[in-house]
Amino acid sequence: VSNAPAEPAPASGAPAAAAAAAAAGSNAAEGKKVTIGFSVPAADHGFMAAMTDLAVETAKEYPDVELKVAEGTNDVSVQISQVETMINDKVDAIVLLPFDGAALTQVAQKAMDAGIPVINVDREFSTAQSSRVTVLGDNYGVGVSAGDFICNELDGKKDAKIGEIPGIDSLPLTQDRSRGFKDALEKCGLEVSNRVPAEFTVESGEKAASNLLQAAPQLDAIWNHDDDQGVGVLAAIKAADRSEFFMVGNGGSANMMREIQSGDSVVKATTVYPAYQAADGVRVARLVAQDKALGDLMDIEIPRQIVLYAAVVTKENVERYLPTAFES
Amino acid sequence: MSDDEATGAAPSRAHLLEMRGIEKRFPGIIALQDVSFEVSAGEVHCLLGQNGAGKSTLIKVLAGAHRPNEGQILLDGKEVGFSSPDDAIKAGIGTMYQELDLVETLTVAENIFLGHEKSRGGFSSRRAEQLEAARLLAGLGHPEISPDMEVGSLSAAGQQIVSMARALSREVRLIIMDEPSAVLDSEEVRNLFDTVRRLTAGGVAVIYISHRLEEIRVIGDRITVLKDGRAVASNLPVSETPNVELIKLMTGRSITNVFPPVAAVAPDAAEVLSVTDLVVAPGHEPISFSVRAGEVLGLAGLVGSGRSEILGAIYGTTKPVSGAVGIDGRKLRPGSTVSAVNAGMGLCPEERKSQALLLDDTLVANFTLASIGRYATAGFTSGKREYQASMEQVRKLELRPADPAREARTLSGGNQQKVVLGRWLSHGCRVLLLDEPSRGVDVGARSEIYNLIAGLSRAGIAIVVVSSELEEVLGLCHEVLVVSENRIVHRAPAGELSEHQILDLVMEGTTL
Amino acid sequence: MSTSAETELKTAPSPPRRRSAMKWLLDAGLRRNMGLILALVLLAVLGTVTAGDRFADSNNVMTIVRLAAVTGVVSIGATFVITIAGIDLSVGAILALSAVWATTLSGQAFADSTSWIFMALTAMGVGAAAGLVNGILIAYGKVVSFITTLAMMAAARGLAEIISDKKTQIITVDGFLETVGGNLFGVPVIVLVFVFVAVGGWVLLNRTTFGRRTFAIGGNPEAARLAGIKVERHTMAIYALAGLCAGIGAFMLMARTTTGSATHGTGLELDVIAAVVIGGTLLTGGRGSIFGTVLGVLIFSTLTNIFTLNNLSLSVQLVAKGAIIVIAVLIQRQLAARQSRT
Amino acid sequence: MSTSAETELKTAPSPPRRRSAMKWLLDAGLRRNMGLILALVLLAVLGTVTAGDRFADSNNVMTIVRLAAVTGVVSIGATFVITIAGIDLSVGAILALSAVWATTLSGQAFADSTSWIFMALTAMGVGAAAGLVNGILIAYGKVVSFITTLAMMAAARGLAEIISDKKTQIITVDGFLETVGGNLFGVPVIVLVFVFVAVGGWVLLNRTTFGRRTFAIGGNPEAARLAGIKVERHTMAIYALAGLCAGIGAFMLMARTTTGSATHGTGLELDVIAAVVIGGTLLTGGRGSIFGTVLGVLIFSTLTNIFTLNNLSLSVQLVAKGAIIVIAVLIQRQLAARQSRT
Ligand SMILES: Nc1ncnc2c1ncn2[C@@H]1O[C@H](COP(=O)(O)OP(=O)(O)OP(=O)(O)O)[C@@H](O)[C@H]1O
Ligand SMILES: Nc1ncnc2c1ncn2[C@@H]1O[C@H](COP(=O)(O)OP(=O)(O)OP(=O)(O)O)[C@@H](O)[C@H]1O
Ligand SMILES: [Mg+2]
Ligand SMILES: [Mg+2]
Repeated sequence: VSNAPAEPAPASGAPAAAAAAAAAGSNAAEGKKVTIGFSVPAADHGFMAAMTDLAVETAKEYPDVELKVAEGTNDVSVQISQVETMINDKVDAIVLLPFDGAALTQVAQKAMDAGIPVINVDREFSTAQSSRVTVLGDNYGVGVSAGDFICNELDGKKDAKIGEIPGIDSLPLTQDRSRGFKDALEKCGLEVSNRVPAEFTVESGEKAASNLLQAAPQLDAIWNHDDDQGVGVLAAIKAADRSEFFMVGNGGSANMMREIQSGDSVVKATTVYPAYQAADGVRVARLVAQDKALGDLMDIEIPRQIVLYAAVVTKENVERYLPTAFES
Repeated sequence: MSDDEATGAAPSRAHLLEMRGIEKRFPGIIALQDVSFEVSAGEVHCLLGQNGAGKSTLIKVLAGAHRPNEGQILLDGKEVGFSSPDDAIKAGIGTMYQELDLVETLTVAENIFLGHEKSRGGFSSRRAEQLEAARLLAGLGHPEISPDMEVGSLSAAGQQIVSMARALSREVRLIIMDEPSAVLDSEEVRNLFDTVRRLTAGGVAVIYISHRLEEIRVIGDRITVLKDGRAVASNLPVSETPNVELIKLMTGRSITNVFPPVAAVAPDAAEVLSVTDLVVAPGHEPISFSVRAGEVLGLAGLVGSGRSEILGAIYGTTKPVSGAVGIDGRKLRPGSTVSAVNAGMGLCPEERKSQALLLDDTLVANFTLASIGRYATAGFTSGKREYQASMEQVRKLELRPADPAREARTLSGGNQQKVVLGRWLSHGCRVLLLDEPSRGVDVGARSEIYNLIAGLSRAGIAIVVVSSELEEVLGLCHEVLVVSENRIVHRAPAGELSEHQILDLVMEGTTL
Repeated sequence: MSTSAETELKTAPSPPRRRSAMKWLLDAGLRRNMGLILALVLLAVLGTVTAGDRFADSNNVMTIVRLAAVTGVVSIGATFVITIAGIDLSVGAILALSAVWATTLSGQAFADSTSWIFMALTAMGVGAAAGLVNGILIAYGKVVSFITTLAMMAAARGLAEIISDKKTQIITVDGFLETVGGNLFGVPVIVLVFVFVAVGGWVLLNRTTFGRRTFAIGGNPEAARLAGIKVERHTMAIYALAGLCAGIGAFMLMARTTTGSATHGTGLELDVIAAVVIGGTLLTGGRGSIFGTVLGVLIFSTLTNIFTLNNLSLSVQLVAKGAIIVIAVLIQRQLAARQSRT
Repeated sequence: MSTSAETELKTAPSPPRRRSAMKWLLDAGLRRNMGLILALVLLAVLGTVTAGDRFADSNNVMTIVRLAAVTGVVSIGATFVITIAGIDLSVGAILALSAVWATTLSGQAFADSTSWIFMALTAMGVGAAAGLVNGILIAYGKVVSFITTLAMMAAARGLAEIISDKKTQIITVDGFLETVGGNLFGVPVIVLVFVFVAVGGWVLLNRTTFGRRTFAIGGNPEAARLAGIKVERHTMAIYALAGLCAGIGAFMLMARTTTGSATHGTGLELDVIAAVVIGGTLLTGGRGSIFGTVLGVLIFSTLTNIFTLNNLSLSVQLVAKGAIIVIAVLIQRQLAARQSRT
């Protein structure tokens, strides 16, 4: 899988496809027909929707892939049954973005035991053996990147007030992000003064931000965990008519990047948490199922874990990232 | 009111209304079969029949509440098709339904004008409604019912008055009254008749349904008798048809003696129920009395005099302020129906639908409600035993239809009353409290219920009967307590009292 | 008690020109809603004690009301539905569908070239239409409201996702954002809309024939039918009204978030029912209080605000919320009991 | 019609030793639930037509039933609650609380050193206790069930988050995973638990005095009270029972996911109520059908399965689900009407 952002890429959709095709060379060639099962949490927010869409589009580019998409669900019990159905169905590989990694571990193991390789995306299983490959965004990493950026911008300012608007607080990925953020801030002697969780949706972002801005009459910086809810956060900031602080986003939606590009927005940066993880998961699944290797590597097998890089997008480099950004 | 208009609109001789060949089927039952019926302007046409004969169904067809399967309705000789109650109302037919058709959460005035609200551009004119409602209620002799009281807080009698006021609030040519007197005492009934006379004098036709034959004598002009969904006699002139014949037509047999002979209480009979210094509610006087085994005690009084409240305090539905209730010398826990039932007390409440019946359940479930434990081993019920026991009750009470698997909802009022009685019969009680046991019950069933009560008394059960029919209290009981304004004003053996005396006592009580 | 209630009223924003109307409204509601008012006052005291000026600040009060506005408007419609002993689980999904429909590219282009009002009208029209479908199925199809609206909840949400392709549709029609998202007489327009809908709903429920019949149908549908009321038609209208309110909520939320999205209104249905029921409207029908509903909505949004001001963790918030709901209702019950005794 | 129903029954797994009991159960339920059975048969036909052997395969049927198991068990409890005209919104949260409580480190250590059964008992105990709190507030505190359980829904979820620190707790007690997560007589233990609870629930509701009193309280609480039934105590017991079922659901879900988490059972309450109501239990009380509830749960899980097998677009699934719910109910109503006419 490629560092897509670095490559020149076509407009939108799944730009990584072309890049991957170029990099992987012969891997793009049609191989044996494979059926890939795909199960994700409910597409109840823009990021997850983009993730699903990109995966589906990616699959369409390969004539040798049939992607079986199960209804998105936040009910682990239902998701388990979907994987069970895929095992019964004897698919060739399963791309699984679990609602709760630990809860889906056992059924993933069952699939592996049945000889079906499982590609674990975004939210990790509790044991590494339960998946053939794990494709992850770097949750801890985005927290660190955002924290470092804020430390830098504030440049040693003491007693700075930092706000944090996480997504669904009970998800491990949220906790990882917050941990990374806290650790990075600690390094420059800062800490989060107000933290109001949202739920990854525009509406919840607006609500959380409205309350947060009220709770903190003066702020220096805000880190918002999700660019989709960020649209709501920005709306709340505008409604409150506040601008004494700057904001860092996460996710890397085209919206936020355009805000950064405009230069007159409170949004100064966003960390990239790629929405094409699942698309990459599908690609990897295809390769695994077809017994192929990653083109540019010596390794004749696919690596066990692929952690995508948590880049920071700022006004300086936004042009490079904008084309690969997802429309939330 | 528009009495004058009504007179003008209806030529006095011709039929105001005619129903021809009406048939109405319910799932599994034919409620009406080829019934023809007619009413002329200015007359009171009485509809008689046993419980379940189809009287309410017939008038519901007329009121547009049921659509007949067969037959036609003619108004002024022109066929009309009522597809909804609205159509009938618009045609000048006002109805007082048997099951009170009021919205308990609305006020009196709101109920009276429901469906024809006084309004300006959609906005209701509450003052106008209240004034008009007060006028109507005063006209009915009840200025004390305030238009902005919630109907749910009124007694059944009060609600019946509101229902009446409501029927009069529209321009009517025909008023249907389905057992209006069931919840009224004699005083109120007289009041009601005054109203009826005023209406008929103005040319309005009245269809009157009642199980009390003496009322028919007072107010009726012609009689139509229904039996098992058919009209067995039509347009009998009231003055020329003796009661015996009516009863024969209704029931198919003759009932001469309504009240069974009252067996004397054994002189050594033990005291079963004892009520000592019971203060029912704050501000009430303490009440004391006792009932011996086999004794029937009657509580006579006007509607609203507080008899039901006394029963409630004895049974534990409300917690008395102070005082004690004992059965066989053992004291009951105040305010606990469980304690009362366990000690062998049973209550047939006055509102059988809302307080006693499981309308959507079978008769079996209704019969065994209080005694379900008896048909169970280690908590597991035996359907067979329950069914057999219920079948026995069905036979004993002569229920119609005689099917224990039927839903209580589909039974006629009188039969429902028997079911409630049957619940306590199958439970087996030491003390039975009966609140208006014959309300809405037909002549035949009534004498059956009286026989049942007499039988229970002979079997040594202590019985307390609350009734607004003085005849019933006197004919059924050994002893009578006269209640007025929450006080016991007199106690005497039934044999030493007459209806007049009781009425005088009651009146005295109210003026005190 | 009445004095403390008045204190609270001063903090609550009310447009000056409506003073007398508000007074009238309150007089009617005060007695019945004493418990809720007391609960709100206690919350206000709690807020002031724990967060001081940050709570009592007029900006903060406006924030509370602004956050209450969308739920509030939808709850007004739901009050009617619950008063006739129905339930509407689909309001959140209908809101999403309305918002998405009103913010499609073509819709926005049309609004841009004509007037922003068409976006608002679209949202309201879609909401009312979806509500009408509910109403027809419930009133004439005789499918119980719980099931019908549960089905609509799934279907409308799915349709919203299909229309929006699950993308957040950003609103670019400046006229809309400036007008609906802006202020009028120093008060946010969405707050004014809330007040308008609440007052309108109150008048409709308590001062019109329509309202009277609503109570009647809720109290005893058979009696209502026998009184000649067209119960089916009325029921249908009420669900359409609830849909309309969801549509109004949609354009308010569009203004608040500057977007239309299929995720809008997620979980709104329970918030709405909770506010209505806390407000004293009986789930069994026949009794409904618009004033109570407004108080219910304000209580919930004040609660969230106080929690946030105090930087409480979400988990603690949940536990506290549970406890406070029960306590509020117990207070309300106690007071009601005492009143009926005196 | 009865023949097609029987065909369906053969596909449904039933432990051989219960054959006659099942038959008895079905006879009673068959008549009343004809519409639901028909809907399920139609779904089965749809599944077979669209997905062929992959649907009719016994493994797949087992997957459907396994999916139905947790919701099913919780729905049995909810059937009792709804039969007495109550509602329980807190079952999902209670399930989470029970699961989290039973999987704490210390709890697991204790279970490891003694027996896995203590984990199951803890889950059931916590569930029953939480249900009991609901019951006390509703029966003796006279707070309406909607509000009480809404409050419990927030509080139990919050408590679960606090206990688990929002971490998913992984179960390491092998005895538990092997026993509850394993098979018995070739059937998954959780399916057996579901069957056991369903049969037990059916007997309790239809063949015991407890069940009789439940119907009576639902049908007419005043009449029940006047007949000497301890309405308060019974009501309390029923909510405790619903909590207990949530606790049983908790350890089933624990076995299914090998975890305890505060997010378990999110949104379960609506699924449960939907299954119960589709199954013919009236929200107004007095009528309840365990058999109908089981069918309702199976219909929903079959639907999910067919969607998964057919690779439908996610949003289309939602729309289809809405339509199918309404159609199922309309079929049921039509058949019921026809039956009562003959
Ligand atoms: N909605 C209904 N569904 C089924 N059966 C009904 C229904 N309404 C009435 N019936 C049946 O129709 C028959 C006639 O009932 P109806 O109420 O007209 O009797 P009634 O003469 O008014 O008796 P009562 O004097 O007790 O009021 C009864 O057998 C009753 O069980
Ligand atoms: N018509 C009425 N108007 C006003 N209040 C009434 C009326 N009827 C009853 N009440 C109230 O109810 C109380 C007692 O009613 P209760 O039902 O116990 O009397 P009752 O003698 O059994 O009469 P009923 O025959 O109506 O049941 C009275 O003290 C009175 O306050
Ligand atoms: Mg009748
Ligand atoms: Mg009485």
